[in-house]
Amino acid sequence: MLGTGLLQGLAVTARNLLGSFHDPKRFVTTQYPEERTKLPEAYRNFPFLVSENAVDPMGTLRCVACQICEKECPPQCIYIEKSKDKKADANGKPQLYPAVFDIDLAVCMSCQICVEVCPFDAIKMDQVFELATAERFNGLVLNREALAKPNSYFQEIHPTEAAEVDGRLAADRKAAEDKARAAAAAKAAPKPPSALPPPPPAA
Amino acid sequence: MNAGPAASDPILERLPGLLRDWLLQWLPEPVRWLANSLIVIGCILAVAGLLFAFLTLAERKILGRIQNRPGPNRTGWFGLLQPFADGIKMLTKEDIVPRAADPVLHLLAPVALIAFSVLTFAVIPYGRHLVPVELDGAVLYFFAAGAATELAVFMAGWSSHNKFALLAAMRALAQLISYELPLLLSFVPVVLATGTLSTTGIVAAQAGWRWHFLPHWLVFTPWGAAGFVIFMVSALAESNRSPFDLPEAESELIAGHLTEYSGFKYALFFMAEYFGMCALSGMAVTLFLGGWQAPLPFLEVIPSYAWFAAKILLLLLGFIWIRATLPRLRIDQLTRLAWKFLVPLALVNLGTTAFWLLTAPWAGPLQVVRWAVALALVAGPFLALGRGLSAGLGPRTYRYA
Amino acid sequence: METLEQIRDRLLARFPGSAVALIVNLGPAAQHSLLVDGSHGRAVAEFLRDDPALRLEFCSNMSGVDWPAREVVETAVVAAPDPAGGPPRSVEQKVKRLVPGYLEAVYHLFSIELRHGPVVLRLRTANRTDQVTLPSLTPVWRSCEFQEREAFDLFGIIFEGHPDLRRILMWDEFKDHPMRKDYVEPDDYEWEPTPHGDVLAKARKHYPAGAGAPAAAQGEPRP
Amino acid sequence: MIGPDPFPLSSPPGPQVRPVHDPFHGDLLEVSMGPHHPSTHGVFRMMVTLDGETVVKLKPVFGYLHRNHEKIGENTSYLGSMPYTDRLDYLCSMTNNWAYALAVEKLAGQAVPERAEYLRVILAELTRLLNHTCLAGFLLQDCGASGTPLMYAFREREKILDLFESLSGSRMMCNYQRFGGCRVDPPAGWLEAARTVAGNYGQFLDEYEALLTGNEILMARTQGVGVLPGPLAVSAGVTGPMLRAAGVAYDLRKVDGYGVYPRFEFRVPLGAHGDTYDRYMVRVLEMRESIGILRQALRDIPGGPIMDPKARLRGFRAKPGEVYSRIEGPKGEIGFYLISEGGPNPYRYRVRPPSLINLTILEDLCLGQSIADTVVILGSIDIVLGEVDR
Repeated sequence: MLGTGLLQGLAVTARNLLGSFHDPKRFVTTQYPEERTKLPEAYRNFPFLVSENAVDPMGTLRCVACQICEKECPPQCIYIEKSKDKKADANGKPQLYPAVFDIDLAVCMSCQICVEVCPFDAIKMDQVFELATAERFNGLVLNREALAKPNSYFQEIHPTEAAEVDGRLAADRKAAEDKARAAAAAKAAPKPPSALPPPPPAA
Repeated sequence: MNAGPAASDPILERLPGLLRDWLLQWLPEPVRWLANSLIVIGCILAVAGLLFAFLTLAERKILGRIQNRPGPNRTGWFGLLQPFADGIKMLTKEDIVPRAADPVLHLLAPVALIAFSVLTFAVIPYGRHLVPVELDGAVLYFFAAGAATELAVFMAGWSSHNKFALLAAMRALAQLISYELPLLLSFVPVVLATGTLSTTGIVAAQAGWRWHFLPHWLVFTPWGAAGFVIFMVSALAESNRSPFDLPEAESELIAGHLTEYSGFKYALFFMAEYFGMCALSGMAVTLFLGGWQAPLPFLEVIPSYAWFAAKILLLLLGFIWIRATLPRLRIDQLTRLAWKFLVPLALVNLGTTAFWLLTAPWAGPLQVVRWAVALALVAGPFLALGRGLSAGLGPRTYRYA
Repeated sequence: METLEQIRDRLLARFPGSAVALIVNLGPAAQHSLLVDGSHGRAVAEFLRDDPALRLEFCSNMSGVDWPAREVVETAVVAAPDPAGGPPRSVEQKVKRLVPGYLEAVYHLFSIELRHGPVVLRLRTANRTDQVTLPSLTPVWRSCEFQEREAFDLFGIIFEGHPDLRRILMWDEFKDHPMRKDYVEPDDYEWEPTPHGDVLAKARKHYPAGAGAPAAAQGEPRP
Repeated sequence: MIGPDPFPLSSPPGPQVRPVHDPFHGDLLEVSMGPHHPSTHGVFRMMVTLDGETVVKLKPVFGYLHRNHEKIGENTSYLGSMPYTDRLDYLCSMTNNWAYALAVEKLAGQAVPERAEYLRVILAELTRLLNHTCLAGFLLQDCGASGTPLMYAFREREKILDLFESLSGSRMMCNYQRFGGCRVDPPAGWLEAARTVAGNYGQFLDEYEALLTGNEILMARTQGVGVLPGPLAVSAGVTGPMLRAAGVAYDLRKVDGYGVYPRFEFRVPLGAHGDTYDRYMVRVLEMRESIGILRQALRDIPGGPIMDPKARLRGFRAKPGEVYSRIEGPKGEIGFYLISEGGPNPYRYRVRPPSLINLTILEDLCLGQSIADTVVILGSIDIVLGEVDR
């Protein structure tokens, strides 16, 4: 029992003891409620429904109640009831909307598969993690109103992802408008002789 | 009572004595002695209690800092109220006494443990004239009181009528007894050298400085250093501290002999452990580090009890530092270390001291020979026994496929 | 490593009485397997382990598989008599055949010494109800001890010769075998009503609407 | 009187087993360590029969965390099972994901782009660092060092978990691999951060070895304790660092050469005595090798897509057939045995759990050792109950 190994160990702990006073690398605790660590942008917790603007969240929900996420969700924590009537969505096409959209936060494991499989980018992952509530159902089963958050909030928490999604949606919208305008132009100009090729669609 | 402080001592040195005299002046002569004892007892309990409280906090803060975290800092400013919070928690916790337990013995065990460990504070010289009890056989009294704590540990194990507590109490007893021997053997050389068993005598023998900077503390002699190391290792084991904290941290089996204790009795056990640690550190300072002697002549201005406090806090810091670093020894390794390593070394140390004292009158160059032989007598058995103990253990080299 | 066919032929030569068949794996992974009859299971296993050319001394994985009885539609070529007395014409007919169910133990064997890949060994029980015993290969490869206990626990395959055959994951008083395809989960577990799905439907059975459904008080779980 | 033996011995009991009640030597003591025990790494229980201090019989009992992961796998789509694989060995979610993704890719014959292969190797080696650091911390915690090595280990682990969080969104439940590649491209600066973490991980290891490897008490507590002979390890299907500590050179990264591992040169450390100290040291040396692999992989990672364009996410159906694929996880060989009947759900979904199979020899290692050693031996086997119980 020659003790040299023990002394080496004591030297390491001594260095850490002294280091913790001046070397930030050796003093890693952040006092949580007062100081908060900066969450990385990709951080995900529970999903939320994206609405186009904050003014009328229920009116401009992107979700069209196609129930793909309900089927694909591994723990089956999403519950959707389609609406009977239809309303115009951002592209103006009449679409269904979810009359009821529940997510049971106690069952959801925030695996973001619903975000991956949603073809309409209607559901995205949130970054809120202080969700302690007293009741099991009123607090943890979030309904449509509690889930909906505006697109501006989405751009704030996931900037790069939001930019990419908005770019894609804008492109789709432009393509839809061009097609609609081309269809309208083609419908409006069938009378002139067909020899003349239809005028090119407006830029 | 001890001799009054000399008039020439600086004012701070005489302060405690003056305070006491001022307090006692109104009382008639026969009652004065009783009041004096009560004051001394009150001071000891107050200082020991506060030291225990802030020692637990210091332990958690230093342990935290070593582990790169702040330690308790939520209660009060920098966590200073934490010990009082723990105290209140311990007081308010329900005190469960198992039905099968022997109630009287169950209650008496922590009380006995506290009593014996506080007894040991009576003979430690805290300052130049601050010795609670001036005894000729002070060191003997100290270790006799210290050894009685083993009875209390077994009382705790036996009275809780729990098979595992009894088993763990016997293991704790084995550890305490097997480390009693090196503890006692390591202070015999000090008595040999100073020729007295009284603590004030030992501290007085360590006064003065050689060549104006090296104090006459016994730790600066080869046999003194070896004795000090053996004393500290045994003190670690006696107070169930880190590498030897087998009994109460017996996480492998059950929570040791403290299984059936809760609430304030459980806190008493920990208070007793910290008292034991402080008492043993105090005795180590007295025996080897020159008690309340100042390390350098011009530092005499700082009062003696401050020096004693500084040294004892340094040793307690060492206890905490070791607790933060070293893993635990198994029960058989622990007892083998005591019997096969510390006891033989302590016996050899006796021989070295005898050689050291006999060759004291050697002059000039012979002193170098004297030092060399003494060092050889200390290092030789250490290496031989050390190699024997750790036979087959050692760092290894690894091949790669 | 020699091909599976060569291994099969050597096995047949070595154990004349045994029935060793080659099961073709249709998937791209192409890990074909050897089906061995129960009675010769242990002898074949020891041979595979000790044969100097194979040295399969590492049984990496042992899995139980449940194959319930199922209907297989086969197109059988049947000679249909020609009504005009001509030569009989062969006509495909869809024949529904009921394949009897069985429990299967699949062993994936590797060789550490010779570094060669999985030899898949399959043992099948006679049926899924009473004859569900298979020879335990724990004496051959110690690694099958816990995995065979798991197959016994979750599938109900009884391995004779296993040193310590007890349930490993479920509690000892548990009756059924949960991994079987026809396992019906017990109804009595304290249900946690997610807002929808079969859990709720099952709960509806227990707590007819309005008759003191426990969760009905708070958030009304929708039908 | 202790009733009939509820736990018959699987292997012949140690030499000094004697009748339970012996007037001269006293009774055998039946102790149940767990499931709520400070040093059993989760809900794991050991029924230990003690003759005084030495262990005479030891029966592991588990199943407390059993949620029938394989039945869930058969009732969920291929993609739906991916987040559940994070919960298998919850310390190493990235390697679990990779093992499952590799199995499904072999089942369906799916190709994986270069960049995704490199990313997978980087994440697997980061997971190996993370897991071995945790093990060293837990092992020392079992030996009694009051939390200091564990805190240093967790301080380093946090750096790797931050990398995982900024990449996949969650620290431990990453759900990052898909069939045919990875889910999302590393954000800007992530590869740079990974290089710095891998770069100064070596200093942490030096400090850690200074604290522990030469420590005489640790050597006394672990050398010669729980010796696992090579042939028993092979026969008992022990894999991973435990097998290599017993001296058997079998590392799937070299043997199977899956992913792009053949492009990196690294060495496989081997133990000589097969005891607890060797298991600890082999893992520390493996961490140093992983740092080497990380440096090479982070240097040569190419650009390009991280997901094979033909890969299907939702209605993924594998052609009928079966596959058993395995990778070298930090705890050993983690394998997936999938049988597909062509449907959206696998017909049979079987996980080969290295922790469970490494536990087969727990009793052999602990017979004859003292009770304090069983805790250290269990610590060196490195089990995670999520994977043992599934």
